[in-house]
Amino acid sequence: MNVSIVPGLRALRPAALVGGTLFLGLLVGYWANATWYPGTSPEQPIEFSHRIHAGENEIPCMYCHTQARRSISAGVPSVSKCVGCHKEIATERPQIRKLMSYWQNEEPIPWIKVHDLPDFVHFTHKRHVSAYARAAGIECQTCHGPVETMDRIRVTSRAIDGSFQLDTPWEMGLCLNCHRQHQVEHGTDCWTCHK
Amino acid sequence: MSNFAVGLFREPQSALAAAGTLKGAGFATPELMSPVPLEGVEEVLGEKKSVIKRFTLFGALIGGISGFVLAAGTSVLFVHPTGGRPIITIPPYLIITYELLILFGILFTVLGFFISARLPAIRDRVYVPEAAVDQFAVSVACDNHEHFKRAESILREAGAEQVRDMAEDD
Amino acid sequence: MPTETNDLQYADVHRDVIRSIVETGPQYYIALGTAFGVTLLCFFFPWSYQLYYGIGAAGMNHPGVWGTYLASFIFWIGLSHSGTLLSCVLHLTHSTWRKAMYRSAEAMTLFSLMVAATFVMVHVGRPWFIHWALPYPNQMEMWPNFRSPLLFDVMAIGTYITGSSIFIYMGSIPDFAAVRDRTTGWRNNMYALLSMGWRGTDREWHRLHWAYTFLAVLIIPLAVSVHSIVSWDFAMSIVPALHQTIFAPYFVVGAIYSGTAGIVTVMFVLRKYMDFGQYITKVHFDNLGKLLLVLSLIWTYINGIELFTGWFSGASSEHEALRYKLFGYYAPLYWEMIAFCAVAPLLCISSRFRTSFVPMLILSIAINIGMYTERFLIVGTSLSRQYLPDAWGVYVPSLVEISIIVGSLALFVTLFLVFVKIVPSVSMYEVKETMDAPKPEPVASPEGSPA
Amino acid sequence: MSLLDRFTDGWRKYRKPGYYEEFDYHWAMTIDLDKCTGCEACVTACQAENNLPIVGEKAFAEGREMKWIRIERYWEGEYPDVKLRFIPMLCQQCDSAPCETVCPVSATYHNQDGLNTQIYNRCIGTRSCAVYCPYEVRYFNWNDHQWDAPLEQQLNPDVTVREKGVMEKCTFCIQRIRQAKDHAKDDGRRRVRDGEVQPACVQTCPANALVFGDRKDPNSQVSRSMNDPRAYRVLEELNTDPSVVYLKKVDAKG
Amino acid sequence: MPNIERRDFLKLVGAGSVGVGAGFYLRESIKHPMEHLIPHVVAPEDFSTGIDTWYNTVCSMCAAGCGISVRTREGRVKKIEGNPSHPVSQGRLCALGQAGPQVLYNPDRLTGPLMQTGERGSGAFAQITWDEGLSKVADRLDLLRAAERGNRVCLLSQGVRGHLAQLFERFVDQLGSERLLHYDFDHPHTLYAANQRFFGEQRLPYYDLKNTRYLLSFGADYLGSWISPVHHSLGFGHSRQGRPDVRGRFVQIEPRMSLSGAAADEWIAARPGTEGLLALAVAHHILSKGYYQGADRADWIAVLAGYTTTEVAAQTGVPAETIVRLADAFAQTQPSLAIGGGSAGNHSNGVDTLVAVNALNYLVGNLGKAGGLVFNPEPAGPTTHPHQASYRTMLEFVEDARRGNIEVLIVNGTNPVFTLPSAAGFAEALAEIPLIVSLSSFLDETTALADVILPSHTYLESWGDDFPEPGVGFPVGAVSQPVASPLYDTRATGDIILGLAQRLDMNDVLPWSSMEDCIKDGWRQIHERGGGDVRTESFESFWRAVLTAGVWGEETHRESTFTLDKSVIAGIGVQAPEFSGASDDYPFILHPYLSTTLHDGRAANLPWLQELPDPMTSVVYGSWVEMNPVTAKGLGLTEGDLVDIESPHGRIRAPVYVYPAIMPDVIAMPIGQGHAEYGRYARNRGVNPIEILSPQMEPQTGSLASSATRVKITATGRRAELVKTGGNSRDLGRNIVQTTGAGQHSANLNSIPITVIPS
Repeated sequence: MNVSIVPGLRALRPAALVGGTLFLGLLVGYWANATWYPGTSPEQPIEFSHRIHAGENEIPCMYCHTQARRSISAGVPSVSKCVGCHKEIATERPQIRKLMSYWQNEEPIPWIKVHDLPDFVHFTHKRHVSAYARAAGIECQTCHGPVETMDRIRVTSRAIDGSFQLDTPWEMGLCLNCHRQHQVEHGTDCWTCHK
Repeated sequence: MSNFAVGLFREPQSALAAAGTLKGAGFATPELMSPVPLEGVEEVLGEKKSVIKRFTLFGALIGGISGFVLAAGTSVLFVHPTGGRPIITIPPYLIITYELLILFGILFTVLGFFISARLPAIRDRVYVPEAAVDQFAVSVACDNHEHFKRAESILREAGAEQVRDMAEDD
Repeated sequence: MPTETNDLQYADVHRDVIRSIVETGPQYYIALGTAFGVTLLCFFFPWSYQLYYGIGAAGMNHPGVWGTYLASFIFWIGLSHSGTLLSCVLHLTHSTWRKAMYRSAEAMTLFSLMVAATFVMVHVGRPWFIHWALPYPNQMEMWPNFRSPLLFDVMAIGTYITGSSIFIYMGSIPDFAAVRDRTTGWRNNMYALLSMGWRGTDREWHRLHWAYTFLAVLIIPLAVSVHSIVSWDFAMSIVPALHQTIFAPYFVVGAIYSGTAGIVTVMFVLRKYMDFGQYITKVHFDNLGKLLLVLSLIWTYINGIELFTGWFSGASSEHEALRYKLFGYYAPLYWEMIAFCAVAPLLCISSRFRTSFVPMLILSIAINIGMYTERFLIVGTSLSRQYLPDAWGVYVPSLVEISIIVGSLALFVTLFLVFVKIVPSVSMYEVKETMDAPKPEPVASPEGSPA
Repeated sequence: MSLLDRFTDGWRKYRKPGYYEEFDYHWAMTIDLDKCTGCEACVTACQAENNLPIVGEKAFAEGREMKWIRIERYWEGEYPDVKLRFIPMLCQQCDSAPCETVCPVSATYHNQDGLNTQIYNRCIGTRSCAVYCPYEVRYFNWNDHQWDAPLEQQLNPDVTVREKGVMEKCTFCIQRIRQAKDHAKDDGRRRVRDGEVQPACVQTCPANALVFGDRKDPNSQVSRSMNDPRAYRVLEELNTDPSVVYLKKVDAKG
Repeated sequence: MPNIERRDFLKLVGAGSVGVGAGFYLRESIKHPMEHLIPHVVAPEDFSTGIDTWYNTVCSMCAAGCGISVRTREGRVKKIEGNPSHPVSQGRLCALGQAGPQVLYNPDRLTGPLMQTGERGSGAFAQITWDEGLSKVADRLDLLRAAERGNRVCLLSQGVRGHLAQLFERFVDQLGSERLLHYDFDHPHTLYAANQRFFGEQRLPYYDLKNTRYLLSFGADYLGSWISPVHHSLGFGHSRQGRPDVRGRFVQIEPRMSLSGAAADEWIAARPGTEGLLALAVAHHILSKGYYQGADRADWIAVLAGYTTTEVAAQTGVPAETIVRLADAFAQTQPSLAIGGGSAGNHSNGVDTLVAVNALNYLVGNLGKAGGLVFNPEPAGPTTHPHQASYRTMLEFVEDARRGNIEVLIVNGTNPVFTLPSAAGFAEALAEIPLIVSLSSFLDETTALADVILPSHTYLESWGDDFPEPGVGFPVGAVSQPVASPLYDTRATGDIILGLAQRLDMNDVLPWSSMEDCIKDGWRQIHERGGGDVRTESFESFWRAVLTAGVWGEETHRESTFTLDKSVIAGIGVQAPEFSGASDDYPFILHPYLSTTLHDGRAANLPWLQELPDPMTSVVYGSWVEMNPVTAKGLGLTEGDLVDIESPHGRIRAPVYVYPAIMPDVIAMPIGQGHAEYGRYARNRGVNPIEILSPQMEPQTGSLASSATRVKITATGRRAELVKTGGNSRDLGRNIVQTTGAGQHSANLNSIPITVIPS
């Protein structure tokens, strides 16, 4: 009689196969969901295109998101702001008609939030779009990605090397990285962002 | 494929004696299989030296150093002052050092054991199940049938109850 | 050496031990089923509720933010101490009476450590983030705080669990091999893998001996450090009655003490229900009884020291903590502890007591109840009476906590019951070592035909 | 900077204590016990500012109240010669804080404002900091808290609502400190002016018993107040080096 | 895998699909939940997302009239702080005021007009529209007015000031009624009467605690609940440690230590109701030592002859030497100040007592000077003292109602069912009133008995104005503006009255379309009159400036020329207090006091305040009976023992709290709990001691002598653990609250100075 662990291993093979397939399936399922149903670019109530507004027409971001330079939140424009222009412009397009119907019913447009940070993160737009920040080369696109090329807004973050990563939400490491690079005062103090 | 002559003994002394005789007769160093560690093997088959202690020492060193580097290094990567103490505080880090020293010492000892005991056995090896119960086996490699006959006779003489001709795959 | 095993042969040991693994009666299944059921009902169910509701399901409050979970944690860690530690010490000192019992004692170590580790999960407020206490690279660039005594705990217990499971495994390899030869089917495969192809050659025995000895040498200081570190969780605070230098030896002694009592309990059960009467004998109980006596005396001494230093400090807070411990809300528990852990073990002076099985069992259980109380009191009384009298409070465990304590016991029993069916609970080869070598009379050849 | 550089640099810099000196601010508070009337306005102010939950009668009876600042009361003497002393107790923001060292995940540490932080989203709830704190000012979220609608509309958006299993404590209203620094930056100023930032309790104290400010600034009100001969710190013997300094009550009779 | 079998293949396929599904849902489950960004339709001008907006307005939680700044974010009230420019609060605020947001966002608010559909008190209400509600009331009022039975309408309000009070006056007057009653449990009738008698002043003077060096307080819990606690606290703090080398001394005389008693340097327990005697004994000593040398000295000596320190010592239980010491210190430390109120005024001799306290101020010359008692000038806006209803007035009202003389009762804010003793029979009298209308924002006990509920805005949603009473020595006015848009279908009280007025065609007298107009109109007059710190040409800019600042004030002080009439001196004298119930049957005197946290019960529906520990006992969420340790021991009671407290007029049950600082024959209970209605936080919690008070009155004012009830205590043998924070209330020599001697406080003490870390 001889002895070896090989027969024992061989006996394990069916179980390992099933387990392995299960695990592989798990990865595939996860990947499939992440790839095809990322949920990072929801369909908005009105098909507003940043590409047309910010890209082609070169409307500055803060024309609509007026709050950004003085408030913690950038804010979404009020319906009246949209109507201000679209009373005149492209009034016949179906999406604009949709807008006008909101306006006439005095209803707000239920935009779906795309860029979102957890509630325990206190990010202020004001600090990040101040003159000082702009001087350091921080644009809206730094965090929000190439918005001017997107028809529908998509979650975008950045890799450490600075390249855009589509459908990837922001993580703490990226904030930290930027704070370190720019040597932000107390930039790595937790209470700068969490309180 | 190599062949072995395996003799089974009731008494450890006989098995030891057989092994000694075999070795003296010019056979390759025989292997003893026993249900308990045998005393006196070394007198018969010569001193054994293992590398385990080196593994242990090496592991402990690695563990100790990496423990300290882990504790001290990570605390300067993201500085979190606590309790008015220095960021690199030696006394508490020595505890981490110590624990990792032990951990790595243990892990390397085990590694050393497996390597030096040639375990796990991936290849088929000659084995006598009785040797795990209450019999003592002496196995010796035999190049050919004559060799085997000689070994068998030596084993039988020493008091082997059975002598088996066994083979193991290479 | 064990006198009663003199008429036993190697093959008898082999037979008896393997029988304990492969022959499983309905009793066993009933016991296992009950233990597992109780675990589910009393441990996992209340814990799930607590995960859903929050730690508030337990009776903790301000200032009693630590409660029975932490007490249970220390208790189980303490219980773990005797197994591996004693085994190592006795191995190095070549005690032969160790050999019949060390396997199950080590198993006790391993499982009580596992239960203790579970209590860490039960204890923390957000166990789903417990991995943050481990050092691994992450995008947050956050590392654990290596200055924290709690992190010493994480490291020490991690090492200890690894070390003791390796130790028990290494010691079992020859026995796995022995079982492998006697089993078929999936068991055979399992033991083939577990034994890694062990054959019992002279080389293997030699290596095993050295590796095992090194492990023992490494594990002894580790075990001492583990409970010292657990004591530092308390002693490094500045809470009156916790901030004491005596705590490390106190905890270590207490741990070995409760662990030894635990071994007595386990030995009794093995002897009685696994038919190991021939292996676990009066000698063991006698020796363990002596050990218990010594430990109880040391323990009592340290307790006295603790009281003395508290009184001698002259600080109002220390005095109050002392007064509260002796005469306060939890005082009945304190005196119960003294009765069980300091007074009752004095019975071990009598050798007749030591060699009577049932009284020893009762004593061992009493000691462990007393030792649990000790752990509870360390947490309970000290936190109740801290520096600011206006912030004093009383902590009383809730039903969930009590249930989880009971459940943890059942969890331990479940793990142990599974263990005895997988690992030979008496080390065959070491028992054989203590016996005389086989005599030349011919015996019926063992089953299993030659290859 | 490479990893090795960071390490060697850190080794040189952080081998010794005392790096607190490099901090910009060192916020501190003085509490004049001679002025404190025990009215508990500070307690409510804190509750409103910091989203402290209403725990309910049952939880309160169990000893699970949430008050980042509380008034402790100590009676002295017997009737008729009896006195009641109040002392507001809040996180002392110790420079040598026992609570900080014990946190295994660095959820609490000393930040560059000289404050004892508590990062809720990092906390795993071992509660050891609460044990180590001799002032008993750390509070644990034993469960998730409810605000009966629409009471939740009052919640301060600048402060996280804590979830179950998380420790919390006084932050010296860090959100206000941050806001003040923000304003200082907007104005092109480097430093926050004395009195520009006040935690909610200090802001509301009707008797002006609480003073808050930067103790690095020797001219700040708080620095001057801390140098008052009546100044003392609670449990000084524990060497926790608190940033909250009490001014002794004047006992006119004795 | 070449030789895979069918079964194995199926297994693999199964495992794979389970894995894929599980992986898919794993990812799905950790996705961020969808949130919306809801923009405004039209961006509002006064606030921006993410930026705080602060509004200055007026606190209406108690009668002090503090100015407040309300922090709002995205249109929601976040926090209330004191308005730094308001002279009453000076940026500070008490716990009660801070709890304002919980009034606004209270989950138990009434959300729209209701009509009782079942029996009164059954709680069966149906929703109605404002039109229906207003019409129903207006129709009834119209009928009554037409039938010249306007006097059968009664408007019963909480104490309101400013133009709302004026509006009420005109409205009731137009109906042809004289029944405008302002009822508050805590209104200090006796104090007003005493000041009227002694100084001839309709208004309260300004008590300048800030600059005083010696304060003798007779029963006035000036830091807790008396008149203007925030302002007094400011003064207290300044007096104590605000001035170099001068530290004010505070002495409190009362049978049970109040918050002010704890803050005082000396707390002296005098038998309940004998505070006035003590004051006169002090006066006697001042005269006999010759500290007072005025022309009318002889008159004083004559009138005070019977109040020697030894005699009074026997009556009050305060040793004669203490009285002498107090008198010496009071006369010699200048400026000094004597104040009286609270329990001292709530006895059968209340007015006399407070007159005696005023006499002290007169005798040491504390009138009209800093650190003493300063007379307030005419307020800038309307006042309403004549309508303050005393207990006697309420009894008359009850009697009228019982006779069927009241046909419509409009209740605004006040809650007499709760704040009147059951002996008054108010709740029963309500049964005789055919129509009860409530304007309350909450379903309190009185509102629960109403037929029609027209819920008001809270003060944070409505327009109003206030002229603090007492003032701060100069005229102050403040406008209360809405800081949040109305949460529910409620209306401002003024708008409801105006709505009724419109339906009743009162446009000539009440010409305003809204309360905002009314206030603006009123303030136009203030603007036209000139003066004040805001001087602008146009009213609009004046109005804007006042709204921005939240306050308007005028730096004018009254000349202090005060001469005392001899007849007043002759009238000075304090009788022994009368208690209801025989001392044999009822051995204890019940000392009910306003809760520091819940006030008179109005704040019992605010969870913050329910959960705010009582400063003295740390008890929350309930009632308790305070008892001297000796008394408790004698009765065999410990903390938490439930006892029955029985007066000749009822019985309540509460747990004992052993209170070290209360006279042995006095038991004290906080007012505030014991609500039967008033929302989830207040309902069925504790007991209301007002309920068992005897209808004993102060004869001159007819106000309730609320501290003059005798009770007996019977143990029930049951226990109810008090919910409180405290562990041990003794510091066991741990030196937690450290003290230092008085004389040394500016000297170098034996303490290590804590210095700045060197930089």
